Amino acid sequence: MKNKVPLGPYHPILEEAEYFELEVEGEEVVDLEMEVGWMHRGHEYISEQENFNQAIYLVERICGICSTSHPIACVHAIEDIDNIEIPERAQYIRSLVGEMERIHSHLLWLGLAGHFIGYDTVWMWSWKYREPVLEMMEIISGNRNHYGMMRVGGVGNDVVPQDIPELVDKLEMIEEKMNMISKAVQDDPVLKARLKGVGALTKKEARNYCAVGPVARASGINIDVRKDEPTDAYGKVDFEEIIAENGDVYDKLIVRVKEIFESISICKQCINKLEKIDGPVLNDVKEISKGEGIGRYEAPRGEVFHYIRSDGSNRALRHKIRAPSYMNIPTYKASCPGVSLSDALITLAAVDPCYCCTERALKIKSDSEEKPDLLQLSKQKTERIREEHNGN
Amino acid sequence: MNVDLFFYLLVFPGFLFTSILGLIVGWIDRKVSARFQYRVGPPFFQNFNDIFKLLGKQTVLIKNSLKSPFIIAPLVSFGSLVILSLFIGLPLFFDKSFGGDILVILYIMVVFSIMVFLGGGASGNVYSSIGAGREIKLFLADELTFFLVCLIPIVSSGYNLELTSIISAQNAGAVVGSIHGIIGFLAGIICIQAKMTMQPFDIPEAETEIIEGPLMEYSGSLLAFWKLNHYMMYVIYPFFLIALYLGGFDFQGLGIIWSLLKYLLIVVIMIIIKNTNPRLQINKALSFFWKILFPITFIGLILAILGV
Amino acid sequence: MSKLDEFRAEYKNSISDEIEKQKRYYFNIKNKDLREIADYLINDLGLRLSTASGTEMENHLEILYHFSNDETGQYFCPRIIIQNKDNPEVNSIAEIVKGAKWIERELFDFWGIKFKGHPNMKRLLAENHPQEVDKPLRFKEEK
Amino acid sequence: MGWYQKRLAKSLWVFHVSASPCNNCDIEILELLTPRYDLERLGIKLVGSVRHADVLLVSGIVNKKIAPRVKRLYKQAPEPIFVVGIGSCYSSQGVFEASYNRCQKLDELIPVDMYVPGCPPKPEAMIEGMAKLMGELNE
Repeated sequence: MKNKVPLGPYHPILEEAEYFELEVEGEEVVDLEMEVGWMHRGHEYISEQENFNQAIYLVERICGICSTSHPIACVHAIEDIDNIEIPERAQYIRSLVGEMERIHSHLLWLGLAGHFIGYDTVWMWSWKYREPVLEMMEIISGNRNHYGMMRVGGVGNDVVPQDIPELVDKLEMIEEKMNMISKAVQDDPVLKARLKGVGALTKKEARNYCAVGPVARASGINIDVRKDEPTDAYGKVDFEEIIAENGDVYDKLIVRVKEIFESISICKQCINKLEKIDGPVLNDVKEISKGEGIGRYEAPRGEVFHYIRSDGSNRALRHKIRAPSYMNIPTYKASCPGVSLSDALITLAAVDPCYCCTERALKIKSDSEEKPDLLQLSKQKTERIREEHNGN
Repeated sequence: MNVDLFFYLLVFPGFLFTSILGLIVGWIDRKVSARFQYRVGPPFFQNFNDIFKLLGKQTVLIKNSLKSPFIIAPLVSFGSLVILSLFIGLPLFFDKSFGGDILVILYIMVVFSIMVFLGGGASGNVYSSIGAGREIKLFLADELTFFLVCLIPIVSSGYNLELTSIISAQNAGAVVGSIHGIIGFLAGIICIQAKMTMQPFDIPEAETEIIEGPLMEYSGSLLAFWKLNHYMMYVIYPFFLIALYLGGFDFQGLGIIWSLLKYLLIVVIMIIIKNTNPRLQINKALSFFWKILFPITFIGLILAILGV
Repeated sequence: MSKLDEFRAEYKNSISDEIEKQKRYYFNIKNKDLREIADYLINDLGLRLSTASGTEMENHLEILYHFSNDETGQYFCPRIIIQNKDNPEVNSIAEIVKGAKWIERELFDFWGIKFKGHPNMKRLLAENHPQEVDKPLRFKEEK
Repeated sequence: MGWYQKRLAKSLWVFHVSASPCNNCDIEILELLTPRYDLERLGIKLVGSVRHADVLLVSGIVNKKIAPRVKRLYKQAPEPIFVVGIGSCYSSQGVFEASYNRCQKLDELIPVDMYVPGCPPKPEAMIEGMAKLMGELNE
């Protein structure tokens, strides 16, 4: 007989509040209902009240783990409106910060996956070797997670030359320890028995659900924004894309572990390029003209998509944000049924879902709403829009 | 007779000794597994603090759960463990035991698993019922192998069912010395790992999957009893294995260190197994016990019969 | 011949006022041939539906779909203008690509745009929300 | 009675309530258990079920949909329970001040014992917060 197992909103496997209802027959999951909305904070609604610089600061607070992917994508969107060029040194710093964040996000997921299948040693080890990455971020940007590095037309603060030797030997230490961890994880027979063939997502399903990032790469789809649309320094740095075939939890693990090695090599190339090039880090942008811009970036979980429509004032008329987990979470419907209960839980975690990313919100054009402090600005904007519409 | 029976039951091999030793060994387990993970680990009196704190907290009884079995389960399992510690402690320390006490010990061990099932089922929560179901499945998995593990020393020490006679039969040479002894000892350690629901087999209390299974709805003093039971099992099962395979304790001079080493050997092996592999799924655990461990122990039994 | 020119040759008549930018291609289409174009983009050209964003201008609603071509990084963005704002109605493309289910549910949840043919048309983020939050992202006429 | 308070201070079991945060505070809380800032030496353990909990670590602005659940969680926890608010989202709604979906200030929802400001608060700040909580219990 079928009974429903409620999962969430508070459950140790879910860092954030999320509600799944697993229809279970005995120990086997038959169907899965999802209900989102617990983490909804109205991001896009707020980002219309603020100008572009404040929006970038706000957009960083969408998700703690991929906290520099959103600002990079948002800045790409704004730069896409007028095709603004950024100085070469800023490109390398952006890629350096992005790749370091990918290392710390994948290590975080590796630890949590170990924790969910009861393998606490892997959890502690991978989080122990994640601390140096956070220290490097603290050296560069002053904060462990919300770096506040991105500006329109460049980067907030510069990588000071005397910090570079410290960064390099921290990277060396991480790479050497990562070899040990990846050996421990890849050829451990019990782990293989536990994760092989669990919650497989076929290539056809992944394409149909438009999955992005490591989830799609684990199912064989070759999709990587760094390769497809190489902005910043990804055109000048050589790395290769990791694709696996059968898309089960074990392959997702392997794809992420190998990507950590790729990111370490990219960071090294960026750092020794930074030593050679010097120059400005930010060419300041005065005016954002009217138009639309699409910004994309390869976050640790997939393609982050920002769409900004500006009307010439210093505030975005429309700011649409779509996080990668928004497309990856529905794939549970394809990968969860037919799996035993304990496997279903690790499949839910295997997509590395970031629920707070998924539910940022939608925007309202707020010109009819009077804001006391921004009264004048909104009035001018309404006049401009009205006569623009009366015009055509 | 009954005055020192109370002393045996309540103080020496019984409740006080087992729980204090269990809490200390529980601390060793937490400390060593923390060192495994490069962590500092809790201070010495941490487990005592946990138990006293839990005793002081409010016990929440759930509206839609069956009140009486919910309360009885931890107390009866606590009682069964105290009796177990008596039956295993007496032959080891005072060389007193009654005929056929191995069978009684095996039956009382079953009581604990059934009480966990009763507690989980009575708390009216989806996760606890799943945890209770898993507890019985795991119990089915390791019970047969554990039975063979107990048969090997009986056979090798000349078919007598008394613990004292098994211990005395081993004065010549411990059961572990022979091939079938080694097989039985290793299978015994893995069975203990499963009976105590330690790491690779902690499927019923999978902390991250089904929120500590049957223990989820317990709080306050009832939870203190459950935690105390878990720590007392750290003492009872290794002692039982020592009695069966390692020839019990002898307390003349050098013997004390030797018996302490035996005990620490078993505890350290269990901690290492706990920290080096992830949690198995319930069907894989069942197939592991039935397809791999059971044939090996059966071969060990045959070797024991042949007297190799 | 790049996919962009293929697409343009195929649907010359139903596209209006295109905006061609570097790797971005915006064009307006009618609601009636949305399904046909979406099916062509997904199955024949093998694109991926990235997302859809709703915007509200002074006197009309607007839905902008984003299809991404993963080999070249080119973005196709069909745009649909909906004139009546009281109960907007658009064909659903949830049968063609399952990824669109959540996207359309969110548009319904915040803009009140109904999608004909959507499997389970209910609100996404404000499902059984304690207070009645109706279409929070439309103009607040009464404020 | 002082003796029991000391025992409680020495073994606080923590349950993590994430009420719509940006999950950065959640990760910083989990980081407290990892080798660098190991909190188990102070006797603090992360538990899975709210029945076992002594301290509720709440993070994030509580949006309207999650508010009744947080209240229910507070009622489910056994009696001597403390609530520690992590992050500036929680004490002053942080960046999400203008959001239409946020509930009223949290201390109207459940009584709060301690706030740890910062976005995200550094692990040292959180350890200091827990130490203050234990100090308050001890004397």
